[in-house]
Amino acid sequence: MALDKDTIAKRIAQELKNGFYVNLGIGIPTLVANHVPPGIAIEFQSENGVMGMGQFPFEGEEDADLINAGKQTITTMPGASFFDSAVSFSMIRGKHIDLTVLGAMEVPENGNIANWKIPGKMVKGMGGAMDLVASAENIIVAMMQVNKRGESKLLKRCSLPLTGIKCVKKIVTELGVYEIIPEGFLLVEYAPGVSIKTIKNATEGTLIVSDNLKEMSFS
Amino acid sequence: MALDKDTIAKRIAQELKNGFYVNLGIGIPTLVANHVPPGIAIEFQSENGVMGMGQFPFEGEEDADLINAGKQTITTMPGASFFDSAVSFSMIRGKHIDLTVLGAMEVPENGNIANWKIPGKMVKGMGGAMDLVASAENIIVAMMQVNKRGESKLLKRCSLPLTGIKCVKKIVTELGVYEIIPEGFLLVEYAPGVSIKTIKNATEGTLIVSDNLKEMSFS
Amino acid sequence: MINKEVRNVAAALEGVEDGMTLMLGGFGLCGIPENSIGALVEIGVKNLTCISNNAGVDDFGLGLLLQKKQIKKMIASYVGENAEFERQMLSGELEVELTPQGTLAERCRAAQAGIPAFYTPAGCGTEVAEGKETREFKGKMHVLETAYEADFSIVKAWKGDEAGNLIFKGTARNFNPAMCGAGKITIAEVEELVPAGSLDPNQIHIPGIFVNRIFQGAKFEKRIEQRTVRSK
Amino acid sequence: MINKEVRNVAAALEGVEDGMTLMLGGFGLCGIPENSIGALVEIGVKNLTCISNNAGVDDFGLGLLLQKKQIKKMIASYVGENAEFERQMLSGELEVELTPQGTLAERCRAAQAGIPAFYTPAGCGTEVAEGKETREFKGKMHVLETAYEADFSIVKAWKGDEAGNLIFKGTARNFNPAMCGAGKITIAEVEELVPAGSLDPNQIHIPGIFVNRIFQGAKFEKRIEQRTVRSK
Repeated sequence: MALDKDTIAKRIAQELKNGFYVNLGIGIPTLVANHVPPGIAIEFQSENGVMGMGQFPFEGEEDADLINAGKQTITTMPGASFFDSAVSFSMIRGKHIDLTVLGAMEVPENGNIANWKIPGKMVKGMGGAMDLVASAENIIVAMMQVNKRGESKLLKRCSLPLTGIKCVKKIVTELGVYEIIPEGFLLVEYAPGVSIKTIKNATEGTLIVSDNLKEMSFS
Repeated sequence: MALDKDTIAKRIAQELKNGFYVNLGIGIPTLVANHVPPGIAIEFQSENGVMGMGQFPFEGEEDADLINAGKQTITTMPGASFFDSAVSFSMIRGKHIDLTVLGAMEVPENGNIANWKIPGKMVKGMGGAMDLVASAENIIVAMMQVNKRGESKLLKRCSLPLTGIKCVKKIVTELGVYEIIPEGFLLVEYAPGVSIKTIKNATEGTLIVSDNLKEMSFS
Repeated sequence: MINKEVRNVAAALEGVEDGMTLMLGGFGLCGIPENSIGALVEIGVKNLTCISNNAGVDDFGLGLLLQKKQIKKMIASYVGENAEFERQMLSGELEVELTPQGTLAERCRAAQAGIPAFYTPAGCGTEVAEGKETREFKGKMHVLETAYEADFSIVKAWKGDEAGNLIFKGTARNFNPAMCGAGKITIAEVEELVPAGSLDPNQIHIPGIFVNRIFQGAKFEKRIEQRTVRSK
Repeated sequence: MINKEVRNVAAALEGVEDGMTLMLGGFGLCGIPENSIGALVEIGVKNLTCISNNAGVDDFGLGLLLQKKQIKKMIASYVGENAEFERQMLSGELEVELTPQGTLAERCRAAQAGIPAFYTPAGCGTEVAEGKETREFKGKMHVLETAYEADFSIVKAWKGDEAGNLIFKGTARNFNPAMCGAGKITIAEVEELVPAGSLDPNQIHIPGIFVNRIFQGAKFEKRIEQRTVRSK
C-alpha cells in the first residue's frame, strides 16, 4: 500500500546520522523532524535564521519573533542559535549542512530538480531551494510520485523551469526509494505491498530495479 | 617654526566635522584623537574591531582584550560596539568611514601613497592601509615632510612599492598643508614662521603656492 | 557618540520619493518594518522598486503597498503567500525579479561591505543565471552576482540606542542586518530605543555606523502568519 | 544538540600534520589561540603554512613557531612586531605572502560562506594585484580575490558551549569569527566552556555548526603588547 506523507517522512528519518545538521523544506520534509531515531544527535536548521529548532510551541506560548522558513511558530532546543540570513546561507553555501530534504514538482532521471515555478500559472519563488540544491552534497527529495492529475513526477526530462542541475541523490515517495544513477532511477526499496508494476506505471523516466531491492522496513 | 608631531595632529583635527566616523592610523594620526574640537560628535574606529574608542585606560585598568590597531590598550565610549574583522572592513570598504588619517613613507604628486615596504630592507606589511586608501573618499596623510636623512617625502614619483593609487587628497606635515591637484602639491597653509623657501626645499615634487595661502591657525 | 535618533517615522522617511529603490527587512511577516510600511502607504509614494525576501500577505506587510499599486517592481525570493501579488504579476502589472534567497542576502551584504560582485553556485543551470557571467572554480560552475543598489534600507530591530546600534530578537533578525548600510540611507525602527551606553558593546548585532536614522515605532502588531502549536 | 567538546588541546589538534595549512585567529597578541599554539610547538609539526593577521612577537604567539622554524610560509597583513620574522623573511628562509587586512578577513569569510571568489578595490595598482585578474565596476578598478583553503582553523573565544557556540570578548573577536568553518576542521579554545543551553541563543557570535572541536584552555596568559595608560 502506498505510504502516507508522514510515513514518507518516517522513511527519510532513517537517513539521519548522528551529528547531522539538517535543513528540512516545507511540506513533507518538515514532518521528518518528528521521526528522529532515538540515540542520535541532530540539529535542524531553518534558513530564516535558527539552528537547533525544536517542536511547535504549546498553545499560548507562540512568539511572533520565532518562526521557521514555513512561517510556522516554533521553539528552540538547548544549544540553539539565531543568526542573520547572510550567515544562514554561509552555512548552506559553505557546505556545513549535512543533509537537505526538500519537495519537488518534477525530478528527471539525470538528477535535476524543478520546484519553484509553473510558467504563466504559478510562481511562488525559489526561496532558499536554489542555494540548497547548488551546494548540498546530500540531497533527498521527498514527494508524492504522482501528481493530482495522475501524472508521474519522476520524468525522462523536466518540463518546468529548473531549480538546480544534477544535484538529487535520492528520492523517497509514497511508492519507493530511488537513487539517481547514470542510467536513471534505481529502485532500491518499495513501499510495503506495492508492486513493481505499480511503480513502473508511476515512473515516466527510466526505471532500473536494484539487484538488492527490498521492502521498506519500519521496525 | 616647524610643527611637532602633536601640533600636526592638532591641525588635522580641524578637518573633523560633526558626525564623522574616523579611522586613525598608527603614529601621528593616533594623536588626532586628543584634539577633537569641542561641540562636535566624532566616533573613532579601530580596524581590529571597535567603534567608539575612548582614551587610554587608567593604570591598573588595562584589559588585554581591549586594544586598538596599534596594539595599545584602550577604553570605549558610551555607544561603542565590537565587531569582527570582516565587519570592520565592511565599514571601510563600504565607504561608511568619513575620514581616514594615515602616515606615509612617500607621497608623489599624483596622490599615490607608499607606506608599507622598503624592498630588501624592511617589510612591516600593509595592515589595513591598502583597504583604507582604496575605498576612503577623504584621506589625509599625516607625516614629517623630510626623512631622517634630510630627504623630501613629497616626491615627483614614488620609489617604494605603492599602497594605493591616486587616493591622497590632503597632506599635513611639520611645514604645511597641501592639497593634491592635477598640477602637483598645492600649498594652502604654512606652519607659523616657516618660509616658502624652506617648504620649496623640502618638496621634491612640483609645488604650487595657493593664491589663498595662509598661515596655519590654532586659535 | 553620533546621535541618529529622529523623532518619528515621518522624519525617518524624509526624502523617500516616487521611483526610488527600497530594501526592506523581514522574513514573511517576521521582523518587518511595519511602522515604516504603514507610513509609506500614507505618504503614497509610487513606482517603487522593493527588494525584500517576501511580499507580505494581502493585508499586511508589503501587501499593503501592493494593494495601493505603489510597487512597480519587486525583487524577492519567495512570494507564495500573496494572492494579489500573484494576480499583478501574472497580469503583467507588476515587474518581478525572483532571486535565490542566499543570493539575495549576499547581494545586500555585498552592498554593505563594498564588494561589487561575487561568485555563487546558486542558480547555475537555471533561468536565474541567464544573461549572467558564469565561471568554473574547482570544477564547479558559479554565477557572478552583483551588489544591490538602493536609495533606502528600511529595517526593524528589537532594541536600538541613540548611536544607531541594533539588537535583533530571534528569527526577526533575518534580512535586517545584511541590509543595514546597503542602501544610501538606512532607517531602523525599533521596539525600544535606549540611551547610548545602555547596550553591551559586545552584544551589538549591527554597529550604528550602518544606520543613519533610528526611531522607536509607535506600535508593533507583529502578526503571526502560521500559528502552529502542539497540545500539552 | 551535537556535542563538540574534546577533552584537551591534544585531542583538539589530532590530525594536524607536517605541511598543512593552518588558519589562526587573533590580532597582535589579542585573541590568539595560545593553548593550541603552545601545543603545536610541543608536537613539533613542521613546514606549516600559517594564515594569520600577524606573526606574534619573538617570544609569544606565532613567534614561538617561528623560533622553532616550524613555519614554511606565512600569509599575513602586518608583521612589524617580530624581529625573528623579519630576519627569516629577508634571508629567504621564510616564504611570506602579505595581503591587505580587509582582503585577508574577507578571504577567510568567503571560505566559511562558500563564496569561491569576490572583487575588492584593495590593492589595485599595487604589487598585491600583480598576476591577479582586475576588473572595472562603476568606473573603479577591483581585483579578484579567492577564498582561502586551509586544513585547520584554530580560533580563540571567550565563552563557548558544548554545542560549539562561541562568544568573543572585546577586540579579542577580530579574525576569529571569519575563520570559523573556513578550514576543513575548526578548533575553538575557550576561556570558559559551559553546558548547552547556558548561552542566550540571541547572543551567539558564531553558531556551533562552524566549529568541530571545542575545549577549555588550561591557561591563558593574554599578554599585552603595548601597555598604554593615562594618569589619573
